[in-house]
Amino acid sequence: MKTPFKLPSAARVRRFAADNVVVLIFLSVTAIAVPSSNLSASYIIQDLLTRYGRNAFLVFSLLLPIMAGMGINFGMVLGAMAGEIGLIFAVDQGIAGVQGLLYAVLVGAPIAVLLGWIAGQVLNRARGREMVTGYILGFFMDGVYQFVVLYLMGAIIPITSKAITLSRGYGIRNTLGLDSVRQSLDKLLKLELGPFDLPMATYLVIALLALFIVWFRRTKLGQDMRAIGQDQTVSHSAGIPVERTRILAIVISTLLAMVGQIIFLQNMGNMATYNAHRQTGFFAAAAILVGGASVAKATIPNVLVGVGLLHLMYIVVPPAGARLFGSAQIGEYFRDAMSYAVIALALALHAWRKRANAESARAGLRGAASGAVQPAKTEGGAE
Amino acid sequence: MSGKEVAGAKAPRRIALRRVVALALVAAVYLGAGAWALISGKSHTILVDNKPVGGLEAFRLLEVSIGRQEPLELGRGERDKFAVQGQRHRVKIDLMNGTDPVEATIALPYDAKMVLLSLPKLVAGVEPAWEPFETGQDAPAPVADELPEELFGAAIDLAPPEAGAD
Amino acid sequence: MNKLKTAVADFGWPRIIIFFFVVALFVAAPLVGVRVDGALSDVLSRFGQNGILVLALVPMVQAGAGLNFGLPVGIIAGLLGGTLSMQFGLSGWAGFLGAVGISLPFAVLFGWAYGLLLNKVKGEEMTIAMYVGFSMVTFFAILWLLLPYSSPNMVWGYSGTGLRTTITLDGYWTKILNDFLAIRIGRFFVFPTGLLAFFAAATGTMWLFLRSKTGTAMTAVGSNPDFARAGGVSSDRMRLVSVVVSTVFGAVGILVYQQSYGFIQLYQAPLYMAFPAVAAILLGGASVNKASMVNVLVGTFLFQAILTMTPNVINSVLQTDMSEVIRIVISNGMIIYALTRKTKVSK
Amino acid sequence: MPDDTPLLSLEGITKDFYGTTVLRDVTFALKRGEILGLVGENGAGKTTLMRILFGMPVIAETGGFGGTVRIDGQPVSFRNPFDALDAGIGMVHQEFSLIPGFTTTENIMLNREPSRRNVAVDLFGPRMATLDRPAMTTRATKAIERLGVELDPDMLVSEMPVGHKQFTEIAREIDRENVKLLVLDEPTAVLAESEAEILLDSLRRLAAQGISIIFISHRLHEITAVADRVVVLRDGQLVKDTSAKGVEVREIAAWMVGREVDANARVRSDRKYGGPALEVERLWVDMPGETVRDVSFSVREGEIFGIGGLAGQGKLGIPNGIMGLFAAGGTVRLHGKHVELDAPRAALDAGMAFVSEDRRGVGLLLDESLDWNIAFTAMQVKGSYLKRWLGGLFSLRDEKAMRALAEQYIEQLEIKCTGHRQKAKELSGGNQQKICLAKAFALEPNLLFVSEPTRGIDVGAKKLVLDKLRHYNRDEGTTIVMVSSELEELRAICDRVAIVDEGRIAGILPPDAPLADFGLLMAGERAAEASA
Repeated sequence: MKTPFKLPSAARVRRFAADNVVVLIFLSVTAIAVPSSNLSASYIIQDLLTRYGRNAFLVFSLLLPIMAGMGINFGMVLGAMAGEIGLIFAVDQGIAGVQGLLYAVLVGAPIAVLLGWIAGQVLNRARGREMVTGYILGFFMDGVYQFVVLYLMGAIIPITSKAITLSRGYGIRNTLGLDSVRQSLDKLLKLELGPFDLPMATYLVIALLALFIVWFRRTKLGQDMRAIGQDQTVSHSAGIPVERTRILAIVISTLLAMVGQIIFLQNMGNMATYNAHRQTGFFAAAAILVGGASVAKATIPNVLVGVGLLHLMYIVVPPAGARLFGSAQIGEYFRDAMSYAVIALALALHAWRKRANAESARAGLRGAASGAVQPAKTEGGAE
Repeated sequence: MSGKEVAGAKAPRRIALRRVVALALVAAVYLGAGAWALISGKSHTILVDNKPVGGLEAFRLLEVSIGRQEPLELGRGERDKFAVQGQRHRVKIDLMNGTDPVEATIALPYDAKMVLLSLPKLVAGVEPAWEPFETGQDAPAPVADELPEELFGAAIDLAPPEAGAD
Repeated sequence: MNKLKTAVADFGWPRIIIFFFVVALFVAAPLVGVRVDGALSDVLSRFGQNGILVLALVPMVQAGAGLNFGLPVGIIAGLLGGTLSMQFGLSGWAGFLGAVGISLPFAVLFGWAYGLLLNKVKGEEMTIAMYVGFSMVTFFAILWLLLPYSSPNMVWGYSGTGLRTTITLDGYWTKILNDFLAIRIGRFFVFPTGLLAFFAAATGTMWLFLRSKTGTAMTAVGSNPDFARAGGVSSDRMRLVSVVVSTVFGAVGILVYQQSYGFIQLYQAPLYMAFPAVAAILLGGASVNKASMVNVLVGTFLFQAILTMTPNVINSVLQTDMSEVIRIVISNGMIIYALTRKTKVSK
Repeated sequence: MPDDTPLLSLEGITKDFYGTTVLRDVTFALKRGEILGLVGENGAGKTTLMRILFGMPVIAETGGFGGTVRIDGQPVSFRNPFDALDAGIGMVHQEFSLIPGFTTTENIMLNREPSRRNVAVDLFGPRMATLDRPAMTTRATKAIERLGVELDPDMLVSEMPVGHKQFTEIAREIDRENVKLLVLDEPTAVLAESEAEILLDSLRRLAAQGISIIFISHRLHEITAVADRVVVLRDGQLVKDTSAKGVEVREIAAWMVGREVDANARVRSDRKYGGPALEVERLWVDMPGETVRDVSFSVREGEIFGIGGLAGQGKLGIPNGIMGLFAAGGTVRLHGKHVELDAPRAALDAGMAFVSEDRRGVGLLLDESLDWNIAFTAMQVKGSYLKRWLGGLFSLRDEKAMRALAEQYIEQLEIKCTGHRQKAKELSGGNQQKICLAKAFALEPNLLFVSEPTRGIDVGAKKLVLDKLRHYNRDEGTTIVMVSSELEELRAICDRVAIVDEGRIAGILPPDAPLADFGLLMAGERAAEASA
């Protein structure tokens, strides 16, 4: 794609800054916090490497719904829940290692497809406010999840292991130890590079996902999603099944979130049965927005940059807060506040920019333009 | 509409057949992977036991390993455990007395969570050398805070404090 | 018959089901040994306790700015008022009214800034409002630690700085409204006269405001912004006013809530406070762009009745505490229902 | 290939919407490679005819149509536009239906992308095929070449000049292998003259390749330049079907607007006007679909000034711009006083009122009661219908006064309703229009803009509304500027009629000027030619 308009360099810098203001704010905060945190470079890098493996997959699951014009899929927590149910079964059945993860994915997949389909249907009825609806849908399904896991499991859904069941005889305990699958993917192909441990198998899975996304964009379905993302009416009149395609985008996103949550939890090594998914959507959304994505456009580099930046901040801000204010708590509040504010800011900037663009697009129609209907360059172009 | 371009509409029956085959393949892979994960991922705990049993003497000192795991050293009357996945395992016992290590394969039933493997029996070739092991103890009772936190936290509940006293 | 059908469709099945659910709870209560009068007393005091927070949602809905998920912005202003009033050593009525008085300028200021932001982002207000609320709450969590509060009743005992997570209002203005002219009937039933009177006054104020010239213009903006514009009304200004009013009511609302609860809760506590309020007003029959005083009263009552009754009744029936699940499903289900309903913009 | 069967023939097409006949017995045929110029005023039935041809669902939903459509001699009935596309009929709309972030190629091939199958296709269906980008480019380039224009296949639509968008859209239609008939609805409306020329050339090329074309345009000189045959519709009937050879623009214009009876136009000798009430200079208005480019005129005190013209030419933009509802520029003076633009409140404060053409969108609060609708603007602008309390400290709606006002107008304008508490959305179109009038009258304006006052209302209400306007002008002396698509209506009550074309005033005529002159002005011919 080429840029037909050559902007003067000052304007270009300003435009770059305006497009990336979120990234720039985040960078500058982090840049201040890194030295004050007093953490060693190798500690930070190791922690970042681990967090990449843990989180990147989840963030990738946001790409397709953005492409399909549905904004940030806060409903991805539904996928996270499906992954957790898969893990509960893997632990209950005593399936360990990578096989345990595979088993969790296989169990989680049909659940994720079902939940994704439901979410897609709901979001299709809430056009124009998909994000807030997806968010509330996450809350709603949290209740359903709790009902299933806390009341049905062990009562109606057979659970064999007493170790994970509450003493009353049904319901899963608040904390689920994942010792049997703990970091089994990370350890599968561990590469020691100087002082750093690289979980190559996890990276490989993430790389495969990135390849999948690249490939997917080139498919007919991917093209249709891009089209719908830009103009639903035109796509519809061209015969693209709009609603179905939107549902598919959400189903795929939910599936990916399911796998992402399993990867996340195997790295953590234990699971807060009823809380693990509550912040998933928030972290993923913050990461992709910090990476410079908007609600309407997101790329693979956005994901990679965003995960790095967000987690860099999460690593360095609490110790920086402790050193500067004498309280690590302040740092923790600060990084949460930053992440919330970044989401609000990115959404607001996008809405604001959309309006500005719509106005500048009509600029040519304004003013008592003398002469023919269109600016002169039009005529040259057609010859 | 888009289907036509792809299928070329030349041989719809062959296409349909291909789809059926492909879907069957997916189903097979799904089930196969599930079965593989279930079987080969199933975890068992093998207690290796160096105690005298049924007239067989315990060994003074030995080194035992299962599969490719790090060997464990057991003195007389000692017991340790291996966590393994899958049902067939190669056990290698080095009696540390200059003789060649003893190797044997054991096959466990799928649903045996924990088995007690008697090493004297294994070396003596008594079949089966293992027996199921029941711990007898139940899961620890959950403490109060094992119930989930409330989603809206303080926001909703909170009956006026003294109302709860009624 | 047909009229009944459309009325039912207008009101929505979910609401009717929930309504009958509440009725069933009250009917079932005596059967399972729960005292109805005690329960009713609870419901009434929670009704007054939460009502103003629900009322705070009305102006923004009427002005077409959607459900105010950013209610925590107002709540923060209220918390500032409450804590400052305590810090100044005010107690009793002076303390409560002082808290209200101090919180108002903050509420106006915050609401104004928040409204300016919302005016820039027409269309996705609700998502943004939610995150503005979240970030406000967490930023203030930092300030609660850093601001130079010193009253020993409020700060952490061991360090002497930083506000506690929960501050008791005992000795300040605990239940000052609840107990004002409260009428006790029998052992279990208390009518919180002062609390309900205050709520009624707030509702009346809102009602009058909506009947003023500005309120009328605001309603028109929400009903049809183009009509309002053609009538010489600036929709941006009206939306701004609605956000400010909503924020002010949010600030007063949290103070009323706290005096009844007996504690000031800081830090993360206000994070999700908008959601039950939103669920309540929707339960009362409001939609994303239309809300009335009746919606507030009915909704708050029904919602609080569910919250009070389910733990007691359901626990007795099922021998297990499902109330948390029920309220998550009902409140969020109600919000989803409202968001996915074809907004009846008659055009 | 000598084939006498016409490609398309329409036989006795009749259509009515809820009892109003919009097409009556329309019959014509179109040969292969022929260009047919379809001409008619707004509401003449062009759009409905094309909807029938394309099997738009709205036709079936409103009771279908009478008559037969034949393609290649075979009767066809399309259930939806996709059937029509499959049968080889392409349509190029007035509004662009392009995806802005896609390239020329991607848009031309939209949803018809050539693709390569792969394993995923077998697993998850044809949409998993990958796009064959080189093939897409080749096919798009071929389609562009057939048009005989130069388009960059890799340029994004959002960065294209308007003309390129139009060509992209046409290229998309002719890319279909089986395309036989192309319908172009006002394709030149957004183009500069030089671009329009290129477009006409392209059409000739396509016709030479055997594609038949139905060309709809209000620019009559384009019709005479490119069409082989001209079909003129008026009031749902076919009034002329003739070879375009030797036909003059003036003739077509006369066919287009000519009515059998011409009784309505009246010459008024008893009219007295004061000085200039409204002076407009070099006004531009950015109203989507009704852009005003450069308009100057002046209205005299006590006059009824008409503004006419075809839809989309900008006549509606004039009142909307002056009243501040859309971004506008230029100079507007009311009684010599400058009126601020882009500020609805300033226009209202100056004493102007506006009855919008967008009754349901702008004119009414559909979900509110009639008294609200009528009193709202007066309340906001003049502070009437408010009751003051505590010495004016605050004021509340005076529901009693509002009710009295509503009841007064309900009676005066014969509004049929159950009472002042009824919701505006429950009224019929004619009664809604009366509410809008009442709202404007309640402001007691000294200048009233009325935009499309009779659109979509029944005959009885039409007459009442027009009479009320005339009486209001006569009794109150209020100057009225009336914008309407109905030429007859303008000629019936206005003192002067300006015709707007392409965002400019083409000319101002007395109401009793020959009809053909009005037609010529609408067709984009300059005033000089018209009055000749």
